[in-house]
Amino acid sequence: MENNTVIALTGDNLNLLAAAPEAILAIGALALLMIGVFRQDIARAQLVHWLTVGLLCFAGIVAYTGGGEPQYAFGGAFVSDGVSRFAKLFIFFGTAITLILSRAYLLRANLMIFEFPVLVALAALGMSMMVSSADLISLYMGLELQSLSLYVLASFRRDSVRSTEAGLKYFVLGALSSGLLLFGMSFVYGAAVSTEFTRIAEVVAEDGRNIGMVIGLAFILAGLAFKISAAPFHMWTPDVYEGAPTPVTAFFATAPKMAAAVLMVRVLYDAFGPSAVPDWQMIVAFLAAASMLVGSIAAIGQTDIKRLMAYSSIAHMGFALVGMAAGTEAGARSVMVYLAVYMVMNLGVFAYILTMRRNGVAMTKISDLAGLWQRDGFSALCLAILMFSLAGIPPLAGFWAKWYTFGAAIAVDDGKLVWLLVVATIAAVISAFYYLRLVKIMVFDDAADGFDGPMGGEFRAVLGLSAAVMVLFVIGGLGITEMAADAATIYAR
Amino acid sequence: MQAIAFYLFATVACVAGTLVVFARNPVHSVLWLILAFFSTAGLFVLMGAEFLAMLLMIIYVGAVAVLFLFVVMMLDIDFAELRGRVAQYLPLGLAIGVVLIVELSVGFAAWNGMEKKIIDSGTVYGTTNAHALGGVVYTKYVYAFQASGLILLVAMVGAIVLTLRHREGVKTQDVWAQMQRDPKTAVELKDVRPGQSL
Amino acid sequence: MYYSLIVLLPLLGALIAGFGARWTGERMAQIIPSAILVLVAAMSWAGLSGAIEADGEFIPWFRWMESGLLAVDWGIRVDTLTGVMLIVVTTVSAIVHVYSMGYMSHDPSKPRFFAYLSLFTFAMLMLVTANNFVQMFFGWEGVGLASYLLIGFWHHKESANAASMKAFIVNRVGDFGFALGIFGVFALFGSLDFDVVFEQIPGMVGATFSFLGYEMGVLNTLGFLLFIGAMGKSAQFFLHTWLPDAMEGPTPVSALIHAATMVTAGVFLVCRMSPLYEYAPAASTFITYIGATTALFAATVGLVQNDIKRIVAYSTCSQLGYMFFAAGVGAYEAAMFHLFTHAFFKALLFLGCGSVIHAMQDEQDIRRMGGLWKLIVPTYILMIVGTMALTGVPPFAGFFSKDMVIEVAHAAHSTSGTYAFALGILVAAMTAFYSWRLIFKVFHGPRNGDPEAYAHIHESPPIMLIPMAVLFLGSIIAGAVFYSMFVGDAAHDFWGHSIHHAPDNHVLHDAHYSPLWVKSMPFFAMLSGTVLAFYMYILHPGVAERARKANPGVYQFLLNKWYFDELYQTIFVRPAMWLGQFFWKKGDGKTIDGAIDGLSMGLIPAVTNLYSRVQSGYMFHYALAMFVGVAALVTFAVTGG
Amino acid sequence: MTSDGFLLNLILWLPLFGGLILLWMGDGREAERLAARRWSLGITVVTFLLSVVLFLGFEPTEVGFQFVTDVNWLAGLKYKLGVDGISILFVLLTTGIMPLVILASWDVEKRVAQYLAAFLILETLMIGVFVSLDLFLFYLFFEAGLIPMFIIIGVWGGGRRVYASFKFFLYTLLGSILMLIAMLWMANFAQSTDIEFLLTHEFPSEPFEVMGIEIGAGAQTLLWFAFFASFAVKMPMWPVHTWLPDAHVEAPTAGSVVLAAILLKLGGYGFLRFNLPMFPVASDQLATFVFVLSVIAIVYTSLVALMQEDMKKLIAYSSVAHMGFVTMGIFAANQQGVDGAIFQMISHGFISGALFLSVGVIYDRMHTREIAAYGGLVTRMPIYATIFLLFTMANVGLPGTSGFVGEFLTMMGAFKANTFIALVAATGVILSAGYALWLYRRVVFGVVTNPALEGIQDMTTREIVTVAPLVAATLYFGIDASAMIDVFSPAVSDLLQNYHAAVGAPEALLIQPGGGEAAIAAPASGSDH
Amino acid sequence: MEIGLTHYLTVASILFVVGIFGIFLNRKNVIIILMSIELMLLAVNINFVAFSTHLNDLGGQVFTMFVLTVAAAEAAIGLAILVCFHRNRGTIAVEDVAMMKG
Repeated sequence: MENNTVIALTGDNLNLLAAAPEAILAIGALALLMIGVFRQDIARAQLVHWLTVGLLCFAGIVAYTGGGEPQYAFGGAFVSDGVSRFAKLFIFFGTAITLILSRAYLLRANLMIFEFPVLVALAALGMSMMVSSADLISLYMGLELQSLSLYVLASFRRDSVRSTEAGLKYFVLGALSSGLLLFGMSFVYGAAVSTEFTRIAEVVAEDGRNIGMVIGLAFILAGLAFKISAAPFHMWTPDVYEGAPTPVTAFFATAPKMAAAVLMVRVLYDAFGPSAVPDWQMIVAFLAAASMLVGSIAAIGQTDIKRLMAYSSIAHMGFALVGMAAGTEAGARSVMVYLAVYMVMNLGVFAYILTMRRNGVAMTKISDLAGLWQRDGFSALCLAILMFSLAGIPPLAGFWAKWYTFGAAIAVDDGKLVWLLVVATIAAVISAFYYLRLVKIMVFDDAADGFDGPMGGEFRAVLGLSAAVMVLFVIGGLGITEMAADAATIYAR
Repeated sequence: MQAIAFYLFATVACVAGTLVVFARNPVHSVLWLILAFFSTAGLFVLMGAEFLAMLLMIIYVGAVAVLFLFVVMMLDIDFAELRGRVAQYLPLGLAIGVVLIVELSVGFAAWNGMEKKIIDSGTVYGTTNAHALGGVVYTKYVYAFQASGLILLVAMVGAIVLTLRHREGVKTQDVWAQMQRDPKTAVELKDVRPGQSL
Repeated sequence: MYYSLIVLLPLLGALIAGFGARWTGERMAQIIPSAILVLVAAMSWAGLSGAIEADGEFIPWFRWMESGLLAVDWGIRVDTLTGVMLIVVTTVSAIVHVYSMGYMSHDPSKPRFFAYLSLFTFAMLMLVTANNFVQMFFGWEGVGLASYLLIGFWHHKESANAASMKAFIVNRVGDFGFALGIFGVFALFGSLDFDVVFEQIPGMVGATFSFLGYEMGVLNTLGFLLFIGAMGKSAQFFLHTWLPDAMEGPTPVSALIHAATMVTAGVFLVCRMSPLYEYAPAASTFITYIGATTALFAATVGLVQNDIKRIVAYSTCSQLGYMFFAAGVGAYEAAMFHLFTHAFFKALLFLGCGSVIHAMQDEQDIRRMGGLWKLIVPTYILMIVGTMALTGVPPFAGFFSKDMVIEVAHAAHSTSGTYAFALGILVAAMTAFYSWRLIFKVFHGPRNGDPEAYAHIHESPPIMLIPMAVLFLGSIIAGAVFYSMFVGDAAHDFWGHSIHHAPDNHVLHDAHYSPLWVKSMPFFAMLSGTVLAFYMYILHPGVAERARKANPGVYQFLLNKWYFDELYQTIFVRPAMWLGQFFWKKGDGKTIDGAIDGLSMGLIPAVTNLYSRVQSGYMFHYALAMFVGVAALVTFAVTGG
Repeated sequence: MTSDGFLLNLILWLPLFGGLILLWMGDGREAERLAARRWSLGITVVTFLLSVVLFLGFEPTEVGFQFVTDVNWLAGLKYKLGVDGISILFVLLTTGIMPLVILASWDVEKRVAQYLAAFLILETLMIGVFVSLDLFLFYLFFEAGLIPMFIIIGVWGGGRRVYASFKFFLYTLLGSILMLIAMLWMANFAQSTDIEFLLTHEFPSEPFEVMGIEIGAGAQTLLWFAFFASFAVKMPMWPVHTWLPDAHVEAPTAGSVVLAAILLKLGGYGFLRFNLPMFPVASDQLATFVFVLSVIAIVYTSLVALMQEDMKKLIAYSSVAHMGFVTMGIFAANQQGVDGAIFQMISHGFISGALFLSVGVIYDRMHTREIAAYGGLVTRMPIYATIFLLFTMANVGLPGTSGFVGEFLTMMGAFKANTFIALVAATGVILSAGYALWLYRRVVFGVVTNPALEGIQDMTTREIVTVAPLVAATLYFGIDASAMIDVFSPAVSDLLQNYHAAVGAPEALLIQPGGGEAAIAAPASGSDH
Repeated sequence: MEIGLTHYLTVASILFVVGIFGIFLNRKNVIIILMSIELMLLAVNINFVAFSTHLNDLGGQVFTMFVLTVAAAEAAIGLAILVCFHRNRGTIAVEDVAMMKG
């Protein structure tokens, strides 16, 4: 009964330093809450807003400056390794960028209150806890911290029916998925007699196929699939993306996806270890295939760009899962690269969506983009690059992301996943269709009325930078691929 | 004896749970939910987790269920208006549900070899259940414990953000402003001439 | 160098006329090519003895293409066969050039015309001097191009355009066979040079190859394929339909290309391939039958035609048949001899026709002529001489060559030879009949044409008559003078190695010892045809009309050229069009694009719509989907995974 | 990187650089537009001159790749460039055609800077395909080329440009993404993406069954089909050719020229670079399959071409037919066949490019491509009629033009490999004469019936200068074909040597010795190597 | 008859499935959905506790404790969102929560 002995958390196994980014973020968030709560006006809220951005960047830098071997903290409930550092870097900076992009929207919508950045920061904290979890309990707590913040953020525009409906749907289905996840965890716990990942992996390796464990795994996968919106657990995504305030949608489409995907890697690769790969490989492949097809096909009929991006993200998660299904080091790396590229692409696209206003009213119809090329060549060029990248056309980053996932899947023994790649191929072509349609509307069609005013510098910068990343990715993958490769070495077998 | 208690609690829990879902009146649903909580607490006690049983009563019955009741009352819904028709895909749902339960019971086979290990006493290695839990919650699980604090914070902030309304025109006390008052700003001396208003 | 100049100078002339007219002026653009051709013709005559001496010498220019074993060089081969063809081609070409200066004097695009003529001459010379199959094919297609351009020279005439296209495409059908023959030659012998190929032929006797399960003799197959090319170019039966239509071109063109030179390229090919055909008996037999049949067919059609040029064209077609069956029975010399003499008198006839047409202001229908002889006496005389040469009146050129051809057919002592002999006699009579019919209807009898036209009739200028005089001379003496060299005692030395005979081929020799009845038959046939024509068109002009009325079926059949055009229209052209339309609309449009569009614009949107109904917005649907998903995942996990 | 390698890199990237600069240049004022045109013309001409310098330094007799650049690149891939006898001519073709394309676009007014930039970028991508010696580098260039072409058709195209551009893009994308999967498999199997290495690598060819279907050459067959799917669409082969007529019809003149002259060649080049040498066993087994598709393409599309009423569509269909000869020649897998296929590709580059330029000339004047709207042009535009005639005849394959040599050699090769196929293919010679002359007759000959044609002007000096190099090339290589064949012949014979070593059997014998056995065995074997 | 682990797990499974049924069969009232979620979590808790005591490992009970905490927080937020929605829409019928679809 070693598990139950009371252990004193001393310096060695407490190892607070490893969790420095989380600590910084948690304390910082509380402090910001204090700053905000005593004076509730717009100026103070903006201050909190910018401080949060700074805090996230600081946490991101701290997260990445750690390094070397995996470090465990809190008696093994928390781990800081290459994978978590990689994910945190993108989560924190991605979150910071969405915060920057949301400023103008919040001011306009009269939503500039200090709770917003604090909730975003807490969500980011939850995500970082997710990706650093080494224990089912910490996993669950991180997930819930993130989810609860996101539920609130989704309905943040509390006077809007759509926003609250989005929040409600997200909440109900999210809670259902947590239930599934927990139910699965209880089975896994029952089978492994522990919630620690390392122990679970040992048990799996020793006992071989345990039916209770496998059922638990299936439930856990269902819960996680919801978080990354993989079909058939994806149905909340379009509604929530459409209904949530646009900056929140931008946030949803970026950092949480990275967190959930990396969390999935953690669970599948860390907690269950290599010997469980045959147990989940086909399940993940099925999720991947379903997501790619559903995301691609359903997107074709969309007229709302936020909804379109929702389906696009479903399809993209499918592609990421293709790499995940490999269950190898290359698979883990490909998921990280894919999510990183995906985040950058989506930040760029949403940066532009956030500026789509006509006479002060936000425009989210695809047809509003008509003839953008004639009105704003720069934005049109950047968006077109992003669309081609989303479609996975070489030499843009979106292609390389797919290249890594496909490459990981093809290397699976006996070509077990080749069928999945064929499905992926078909889905890629179908999805290319609607990205092309966007390009067509922007570039080929006659100009519609222009959008309001000059585009804010931050939007222009994010849009331009993300397009630049797409193009320049060919130059050594901009270091992203190297980082992911280093991170994935922990799965080398 | 234990078996009787188990079947009693189990049956009540399941029936109450079903009625939560199918009761026509939401208030009744909440009450059935409370009953389900009670029976589950009984099951917890049967298993020897008396601290959790207590917790369930205090938090769930005392706080959560009451919150539900409060909201049900507050929203003041005209229950007659709520449409209630049985979903046409009930058979499908039932079929899948049955399949799922059967599969789960297949999964139970994993623990068949470990039958009869349930501990009778409420103690884990000689101490009370509450004590034992206290021993690990603040040490081994301090990380999750801290996280749960943050989660509650988020719940609080979230609930406030979503529901608190600063109503225009309502006079509230501004402590800071009050403390800043001094005669110079508080009192304005006006020279009022006769026959003139201010 | 000497022979290379003969070949290349006409190209220079073509370039000057075609692209230099802007600088040289229109007048010089006619004179320069003509002068070049006259020079070249003179060189050809002078070069004949050298050619006989060279006997197969190859003068290389440069490498054309090389791919693996396949190596093709530009260059010219000089031997007797080449020498003879050089003379024929350059002489007739020179005459036609000069003649055209007069004939085309009213045409606005004279430089273009001369460019085409010279270009044709160049291509024809390349053909006859080729030392390998590919260069021969170059010339082969080159003359086809020139012929296409010249037939369609008056491109404002729809009929001319149609005729030029038809000529090119029907020729392409022949080229299709020729090209396959070339491929076969290479696949078999690993080379395309004549010498290398010819050397290996005796070793290949009896070799077979399997094609779609049939065992076929390779040499016969090759001979057959190459002959298809010859059939196309020489307008033999089945592939003859283009030649009459080709008369849409200016008359000098008909004389040069469609009488004297290009159409004889097929005969030249068969003679050049004599080492092959000597060992391909089946192919040779086939040639004999086709040649004889063509001779008969064209003659029958010629009997009833009314277009002056078409009559001559059918006569050309018929005479080509003679040449082919002569070559088919193994008497290549006789074929070449007839080719040689035919060039003179047929060119003369065409140019004479041109002169008539010129005089009649472009009238071509003999029913609207008559009684012309007094008005254009020189032309009349030229035409009479040409006709006598054609029909084989001794001692005109045709007499020698045609009799020789008929005799060799008899001397072959084979079924095909006998068939050819019999038909040859019959055709000789018909030839006489229709040739004289033409003369009688045009120059004698009542004046049937437009009086207006008669009022303006004038004899052609000297620039047209003088060239015709040269041909006139040739038509009279060519047979007698060259008899000995071509087919007589001197033949063996004359031809050298350019014509090959198998050891058992004595047909030419035997022909000289034909029985008297054989030798005299053609003469009597000619005589009977002539007399009949005289009877029907001079003595009793109504007889022809009555004969026509009595046999309307036969008349229509002949007038419509055995309905070949209609037949081809029905079995080739229309089905091709229909298939094209079908493939386009039904194949590409409905099936391929239909499938793709149906998939992309039908199926996928349908699935999308279906999906958007699933995405109903109701939470319970979403939850149900998740529930189903979870059940699926768990089932997956439990059952296998 | 040697200095030679530097030159190749310069040729590759210079157009892209020029294109990017062009994107920054405005095109609002006439002077700016002129500057943009001059700049792009300058860039393409310089690129061409550089590639001529490259060509002069190229040693055709040496087998293997020259001017090699080999640098490690991301994800274990290599940035490896180089040319061999086969690819250098395609590079020359590309750089040579581009200045003409720019000249042909001289009158474009609509957003001219972006238009020209798209072409310059496209040039880099096309050259890249030919010089890449890394699987994925190749794929990168191969796919990326879709983007500029998509935009060129979609923005500057005709009435149904959106349909055409989408069809073009999705068709080719679907084809090529299967190839990507195959490439990934190959890279994983061989643990290398170096084409030079893979050319000598043997991929497994043991047969196995998939769902009860016997796969003749095992993995090779599957890989072969994956590559085939991509290149067959690009070629395009029947029945995946229907994007081409639409794309051609809607593309602007310059786009059509690039499409016909260069982009179609990517498919043939791919067959030569991948299918034939890397999967010889599969190629050998599937040669008949390709032959059948090829002759269907030749006959079918020729017949369809016969019925076209739109000039560009007609030429597009004729391109499909001509590409049928190419595939037939390549998979004949003998010296004549492959030599002929390469020759045919290059020469088709000249001829079809020139034909589209010719259509462009009258389209610019009349703004219609309807054949029926024309007729009698010869009286108004004699120079045009002459040039158009030359290319019509070259298209028909008249000896003396380059069009002949390619057709002749491919059919020769096919004849040795499969007599019946060559027989059917040869009917294409008749049909091509049919549709080409029919087009020429309706457009150029006859009398002017359309009053709009009365005042039509003959070709301008710029237009003549644009086609003049193509005239020269068509005639020159028609007469001196060796000048071209000698460049790639050694590379081809090396390729075939490896091929036959892998397949294990020499070329099929045409002749079954019947009577004189020994005498015919020697010449009949026709082993060219 | 001895009451074993399986009995508890069965009870938990039934409650869990009932909870899920509550979510997708219910069209009346969102609050009932929230209560169904509580039922599901309850089922999970039974599982954890059963395993914990059965296997003599405290981890499960600790987990249950956190689940209870989180469930309370979830309930709070869920109800808050529901209240907001009711303010905007005036109804909490599940069928009315479907403005966005497709």
